[in-house]
Amino acid sequence: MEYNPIYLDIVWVLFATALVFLMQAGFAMLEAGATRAKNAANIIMKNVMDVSIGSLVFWMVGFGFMFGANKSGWIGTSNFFLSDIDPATDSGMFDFAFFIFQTVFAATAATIISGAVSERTKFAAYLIYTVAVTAFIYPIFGSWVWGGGWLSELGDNGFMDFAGSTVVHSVGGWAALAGAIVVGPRLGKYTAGKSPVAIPGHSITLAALGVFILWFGWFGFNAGSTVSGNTGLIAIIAVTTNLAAAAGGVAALTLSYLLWKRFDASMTLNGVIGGLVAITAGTANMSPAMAALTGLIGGMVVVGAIVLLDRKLKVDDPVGAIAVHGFAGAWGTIAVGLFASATYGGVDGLFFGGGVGQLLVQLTGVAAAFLFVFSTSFIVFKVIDMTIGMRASDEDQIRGLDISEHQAAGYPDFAPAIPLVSYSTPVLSGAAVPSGAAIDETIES
Amino acid sequence: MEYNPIYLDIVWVLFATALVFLMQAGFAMLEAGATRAKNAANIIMKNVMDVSIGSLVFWMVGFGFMFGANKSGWIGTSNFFLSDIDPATDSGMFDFAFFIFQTVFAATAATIISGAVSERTKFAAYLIYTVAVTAFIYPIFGSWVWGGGWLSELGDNGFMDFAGSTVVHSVGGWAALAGAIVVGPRLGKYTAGKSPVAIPGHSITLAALGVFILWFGWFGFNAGSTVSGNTGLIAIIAVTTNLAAAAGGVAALTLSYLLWKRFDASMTLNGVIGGLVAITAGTANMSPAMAALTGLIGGMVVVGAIVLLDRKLKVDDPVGAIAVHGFAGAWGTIAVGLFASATYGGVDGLFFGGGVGQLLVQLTGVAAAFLFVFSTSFIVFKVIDMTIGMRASDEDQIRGLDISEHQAAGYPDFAPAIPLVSYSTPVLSGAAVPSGAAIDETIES
Amino acid sequence: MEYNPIYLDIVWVLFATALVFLMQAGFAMLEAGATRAKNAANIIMKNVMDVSIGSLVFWMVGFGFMFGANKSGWIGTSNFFLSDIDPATDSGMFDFAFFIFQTVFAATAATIISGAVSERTKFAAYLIYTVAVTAFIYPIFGSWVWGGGWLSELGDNGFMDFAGSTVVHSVGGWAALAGAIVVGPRLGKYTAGKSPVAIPGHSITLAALGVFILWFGWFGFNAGSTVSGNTGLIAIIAVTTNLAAAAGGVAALTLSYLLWKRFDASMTLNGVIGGLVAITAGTANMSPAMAALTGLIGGMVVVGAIVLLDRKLKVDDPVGAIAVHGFAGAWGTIAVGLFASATYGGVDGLFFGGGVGQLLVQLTGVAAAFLFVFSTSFIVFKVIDMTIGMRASDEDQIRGLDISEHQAAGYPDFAPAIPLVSYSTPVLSGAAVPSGAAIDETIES
Amino acid sequence: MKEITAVIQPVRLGPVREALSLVGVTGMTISEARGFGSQGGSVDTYRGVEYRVDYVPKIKLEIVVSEAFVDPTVDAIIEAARTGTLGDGKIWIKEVSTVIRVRTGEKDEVALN
Amino acid sequence: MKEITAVIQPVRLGPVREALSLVGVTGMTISEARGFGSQGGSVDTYRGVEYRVDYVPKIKLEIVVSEAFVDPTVDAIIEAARTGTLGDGKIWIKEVSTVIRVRTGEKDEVALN
Amino acid sequence: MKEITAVIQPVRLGPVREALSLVGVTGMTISEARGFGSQGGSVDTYRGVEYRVDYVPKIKLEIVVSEAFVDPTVDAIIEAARTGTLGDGKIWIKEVSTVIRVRTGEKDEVALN
Ligand SMILES: Nc1ncnc2c1ncn2[C@@H]1O[C@H](COP(=O)(O)OP(=O)(O)O)[C@@H](O)[C@H]1O
Ligand SMILES: Nc1ncnc2c1ncn2[C@@H]1O[C@H](COP(=O)(O)OP(=O)(O)O)[C@@H](O)[C@H]1O
Ligand SMILES: Nc1ncnc2c1ncn2[C@@H]1O[C@H](COP(=O)(O)OP(=O)(O)O)[C@@H](O)[C@H]1O
Repeated sequence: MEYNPIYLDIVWVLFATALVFLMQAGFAMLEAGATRAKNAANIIMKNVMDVSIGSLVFWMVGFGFMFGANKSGWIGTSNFFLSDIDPATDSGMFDFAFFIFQTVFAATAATIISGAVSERTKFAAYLIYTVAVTAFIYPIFGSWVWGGGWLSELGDNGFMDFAGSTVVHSVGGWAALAGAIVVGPRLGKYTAGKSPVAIPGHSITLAALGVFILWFGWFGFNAGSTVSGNTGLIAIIAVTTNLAAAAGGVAALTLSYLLWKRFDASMTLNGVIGGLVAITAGTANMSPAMAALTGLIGGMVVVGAIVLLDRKLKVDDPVGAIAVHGFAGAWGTIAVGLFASATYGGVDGLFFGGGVGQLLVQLTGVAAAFLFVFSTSFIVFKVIDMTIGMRASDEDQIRGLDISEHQAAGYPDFAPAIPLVSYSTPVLSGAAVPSGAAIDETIES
Repeated sequence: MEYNPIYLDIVWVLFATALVFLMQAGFAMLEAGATRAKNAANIIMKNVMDVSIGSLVFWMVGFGFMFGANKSGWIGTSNFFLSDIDPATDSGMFDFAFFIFQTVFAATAATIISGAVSERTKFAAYLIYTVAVTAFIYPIFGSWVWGGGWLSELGDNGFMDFAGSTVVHSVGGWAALAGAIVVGPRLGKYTAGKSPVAIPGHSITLAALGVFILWFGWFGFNAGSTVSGNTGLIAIIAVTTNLAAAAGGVAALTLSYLLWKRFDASMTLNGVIGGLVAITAGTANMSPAMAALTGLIGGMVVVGAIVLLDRKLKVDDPVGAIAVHGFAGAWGTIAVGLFASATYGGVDGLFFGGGVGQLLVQLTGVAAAFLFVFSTSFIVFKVIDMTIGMRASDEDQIRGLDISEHQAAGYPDFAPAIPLVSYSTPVLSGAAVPSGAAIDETIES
Repeated sequence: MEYNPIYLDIVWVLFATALVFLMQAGFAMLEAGATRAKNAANIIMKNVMDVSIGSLVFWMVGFGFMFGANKSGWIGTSNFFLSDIDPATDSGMFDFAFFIFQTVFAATAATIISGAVSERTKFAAYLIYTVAVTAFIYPIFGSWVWGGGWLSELGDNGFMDFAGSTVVHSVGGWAALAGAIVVGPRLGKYTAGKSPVAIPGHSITLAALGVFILWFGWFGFNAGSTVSGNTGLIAIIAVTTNLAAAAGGVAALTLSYLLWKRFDASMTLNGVIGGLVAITAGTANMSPAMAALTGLIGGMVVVGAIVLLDRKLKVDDPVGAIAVHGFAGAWGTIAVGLFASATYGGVDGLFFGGGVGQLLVQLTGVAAAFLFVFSTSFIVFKVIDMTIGMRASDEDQIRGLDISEHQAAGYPDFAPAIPLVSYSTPVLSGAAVPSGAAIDETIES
Repeated sequence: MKEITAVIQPVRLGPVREALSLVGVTGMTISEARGFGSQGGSVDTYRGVEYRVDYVPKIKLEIVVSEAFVDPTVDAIIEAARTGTLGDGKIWIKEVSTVIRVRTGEKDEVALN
Repeated sequence: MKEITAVIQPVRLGPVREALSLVGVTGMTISEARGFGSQGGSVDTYRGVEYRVDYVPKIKLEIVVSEAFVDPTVDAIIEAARTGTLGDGKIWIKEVSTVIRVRTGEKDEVALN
Repeated sequence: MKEITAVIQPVRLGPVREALSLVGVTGMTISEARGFGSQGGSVDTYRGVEYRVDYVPKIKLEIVVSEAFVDPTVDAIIEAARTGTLGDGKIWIKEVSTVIRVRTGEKDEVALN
């Protein structure tokens, strides 16, 4: 048998596809663990359905919009239903592998949103949004970067986002931001005086399991993005990915310890993901040391962004998805313009003598993602809200979405009636403790 | 170093083996999540032991019966304890890879049964059955299809079951059916008037985790069945597998919403698995669109079969294993005769101009599986029942098998005493609400 | 494109790396499941941080100590921060792959310890120890065996530990032993009369999930240790690994049934891991039958060692890590000297006519590991204890480390106040039931 | 009015509730409890070490009734909860001076209908 | 002294506790409970089979107070717990003969401050 | 007969049960509870936002005894449950008019042996 390198490519892409697919389990466990038991069935149903619907919709139209022939530079317009792929050839088979890899990427972008709007969004509304993001929003932005569109033509090297800090994560994060704003904070999340109330999730073990699975999946997410096994690049990618994750976890733990004198588990878990999201853009273009630095700052960005969103912007994101995917994704994309080194991927960033050129391109791409995704998502969510309604009623939120949306509890055998945590009395460091009456108003009415 | 394609084959088969192995975790979580907390330790012990015992027994005799020299066409008769494999050659090494891949397949067939007989079967009885299925029942039927036996010789192309909709899943499902019939329904599952009582599982998050892990593992299950990495086929297999799963989930959600106006989480999870089981036979022989259709119908078959078994046949299957593996497996095998397309795997089904020939072969194989497996399993279960007894006593079922069979609770720290769900008052749509006294009799006595 | 075997090597090593990485999730779930709910957040934080800190420290110094130029035979002294790796070449890329594979190995050694010292160790103390083990203790011992050091030069074939029964597992296990001794037993673990008290974990389902994930990861751990995909060896390794795991589970179940007439779930789960640990050294050097035997004895060693530690030595190891990794690891390393067969890996053990030479080398390595690791770890733990203190106060142990160390419960929605299991009344087979007053003293004061 | 406290086997909850409905009891409050008594617990094992679980799962019912309902209620519970084995539980009765329905502020007998 | 038992909607626990603090109640014991009454439960579905969940989650408060505190306590609970919908719960009052603080052995009124 | 309600620290359950056995108490019913009192709860953090957990885990014991047993029972509980720190709990006593053993229908004192 003659040697044909395409088989190793396909094997590698499918390996990576499987790993990225499992990230769905990671997101499901992280999101379920970080929210309350009474909404667990609803969360996992969102996760199961976004990958199901997303897979179908991306096959039908999304893949064509993203990777179809793209004359305008703004959108692909062929290969719907994979109509351009020839199953008779090996290269057609590679195209199928490429397609399935891209499918699980699209599903990742979709699932990021579910966490941010959790515990108060109607199930049907969420399903509609899932169609919008996997059919249009993600593929259109994706076509600009990975489908040969205008962002890929900017500057000397085009906008650099190797595995999708921006294309996948920030896109998911900014859509999540729009969703969280439109649907509003969970009942009881803010006191009348607008102080945030802590609403801890129901299972730290499931959340941690989710994070470990995501970290595992990220080896496929980043190293698979070579879409080739015939390259040593995949090795350095695995190294930079792991170091950034590790550094993100250490940074979030340390920073939250400095700020609050506590070894905060939830922040640390978010910090790990922040490190992973941050390195995703530059994973093939940085030295191990710069990757660790990118992850370290990524972990700190997550802590800062969570505080910013929760306290200043009053955006309620139960799982931290906006901070982790939106902010750390933007940071990681910018970091390429700073820390890229020609020794690793052929391009030098600002700190390695490459000048500001690439940095400006990176900033342009980050801004374009925010503007396009936030605005289109905001419109879609608003339209859904004005038609079928986004937000579950207060009564439904109190009973939990498991009962109100699915008529079945997530844990019928173990359902705590006492909210053991007294959500109504936040003790804000440095903030006045709000009076009982004020809280009462917000939470119960 | 000279190029030898066998290494990529071995790498691919081992990759797939690992993924299929992890399906054991998927089954364990799905089954544990779909049953009550008081039986959790028992469920996971069954899962751990069926893969342990199954691995040993299949090595000793099962593999020989399935893939050993098969003159009669009815059973293999050599290679017990792998005695025919030569460890000195690369092709011997490939044989080891093939063996380990087949081992995890056998373990899958075995573990399917544990869910269907859960919450009321004695542990020792289950262990004995596990030996029977991995030593004889699964390998013998398998030899007919994959070991060069009579089913592989039927018609022009033989019975087509690429990755085992029938060989693995229906075999597991029909054995499960026999087991569920012999052991009888759980205490309290049916009222005196024979209406089914809902007995929800204890953790939807674990069940969902199980489903995601299974979906992940299925990439190995189906694409690994090429037992070669030197083929582009694995790419289209990954595509059809994923689309069918997605379509199965969407179908089950939609159909159950149409029937009961509810977004039923448990049905949706079963629908995903139904889609996966259905595509397993034709994964390498269908276009993406036909794969989606096969999965879609697979998801609907699951919903229908669950209702049929639960309400009409009064067969109590706590996790839906019979519907998912038996029925959807049969459907998927038949679908090959309908939807196969020569463009993809060289054979045309009825709807692609291939006539009814292949369809009849498929039906023959499906019928053979049912007849052979159901009858032999029924006998084995009956013999076990008449000797050591299959069924845990009512008292043991009330306390839970964790305590009665393992003398240790699954959740010693969290053990709910109140059955928060009142199992005694089913409200059957369209059925008369049974009187209290009648239920009392069934449940408590 | 010309054929270059290095790409398949890198693909294989990265595949194995990902699987070994996921073992972190396995350990986290197993350890969390096997301990009480009030310490769940603490356990998972230890697991997240040991892989994070370990990854960074091993990159900075550990890898250099282990695999750097090693003139003395006692320690490597170059390649810190990967300074010797050339990213411009394919072989440099392979070095990165090798490094990341070794990183996840180091993290495995580190995480083993967390289980043994769980439920009573201060978080900061644990972090410091993690640095010590991944920077020095593990790499230095590792350099003796895998870094070209003195153990690799002993006898005809050097000390044989293919994938690390000793280098990884016993090292982790003996460090765990030192830690468990220094930190002392959990409050309430022994009565005043020094009888052990059973303290069951909080979730058998999570523990079982952990075991399945570990088993899955072990395919990467052992077969990846070829650090090459261009070899058929990986196939036989997968076979021996799986058979040993299966046999370990069967052995532990059977032995505990013979001893206590119970199908003990926790012992069975530990037995599976014991089988895996035991085969790790000889996985590439044994026939399938000898592998099964090694695993079988491994499972029995685990049962014996748990009883020995718990009852005779009064070492409190909540998850059984010392028995599983220390003892079964030592056994498996010795087994190579007994059961190795030249047909499989070129070396014959005692029972295959190879004489006692290799056996003595194996015993030397096992002893060296114990002496070096136990003594250095003991010193490190003692120093930590005398400076910042190892042990959480009794009051903190009563409230649980989640609250006392992390100021946040692991399950804020489900927090059982009643210890449903009455830890204060052990019923020891054959031992006098201690008087109430005596227990009171130990547990409450 | 009286408060009837009944501690029963969890598995008898269904029948007891049906029986109470038949005698006209329209409300009650239940909670999880653990009982210690002559029934004894179980002896479990964890990795070879046995331990006694002293407390047996029980359901506690609290039912406030007017005098006229006391006897029928108690009889209904006894009949439906009895299995004849150790651990069937206890019923005990205390005097209640006032009952109020939160929703309406209604008092005493009226609050109980 | 009296023991006031109040069964309320879980979501009203916060306001009730605040209201009790305002009237000077300094201690109470709460527990999870499930209520059966006119409110009715929900009808859930599991794989196409419907089932009724008869028991609604409630919180039970037990508060021991001296005579003088009975009325203000009851009024505070009613006001804070009432939502006006079915299922707001019941309050009932029983006589307590002795109260002891474990820590000090103090008795009766003194034990309640 | 009397019903003795005791709210104690969870960790004292073992010693209290031993102490009760020594004075001859043969049955009791326990349940999980949460206490609010002078002990105060803890201040936890979740992603940088602090929150107060107001309610402290407690165990509630309910023991029905005949008059003669009241004092020994109360004394046994106090001795075994006291740690001397805030939050050791309260004991309170109420009159019970009737006790019935479900299994046999035995009443009052007889039902308590
Ligand atoms: N003196 C008591 N005070 C309160 N509850 C009791 C008392 N004695 C028994 N109980 C409750 O009644 C349950 C059954 O009592 P037990 O003595 O085990 O059986 P039986 O009542 O059938 O003789 C116990 O588990 C406990 O919950
Ligand atoms: N007779 C009773 N004894 C004890 N608890 C009762 C009784 N009646 C009602 N309850 C409790 O009060 C709760 C509310 O009662 P319900 O009849 O549903 O509404 P409402 O009090 O608003 O009419 C019930 O869920 C139950 O916990
Ligand atoms: N008035 C009360 N009514 C009912 N339970 C009370 C009352 N006061 C206190 N308790 C219970 O007793 C527990 C201990 O009371 P606390 O005031 O914290 O400490 P101490 O009794 O040591 O002064 C509380 O957590 C609560 O469960």
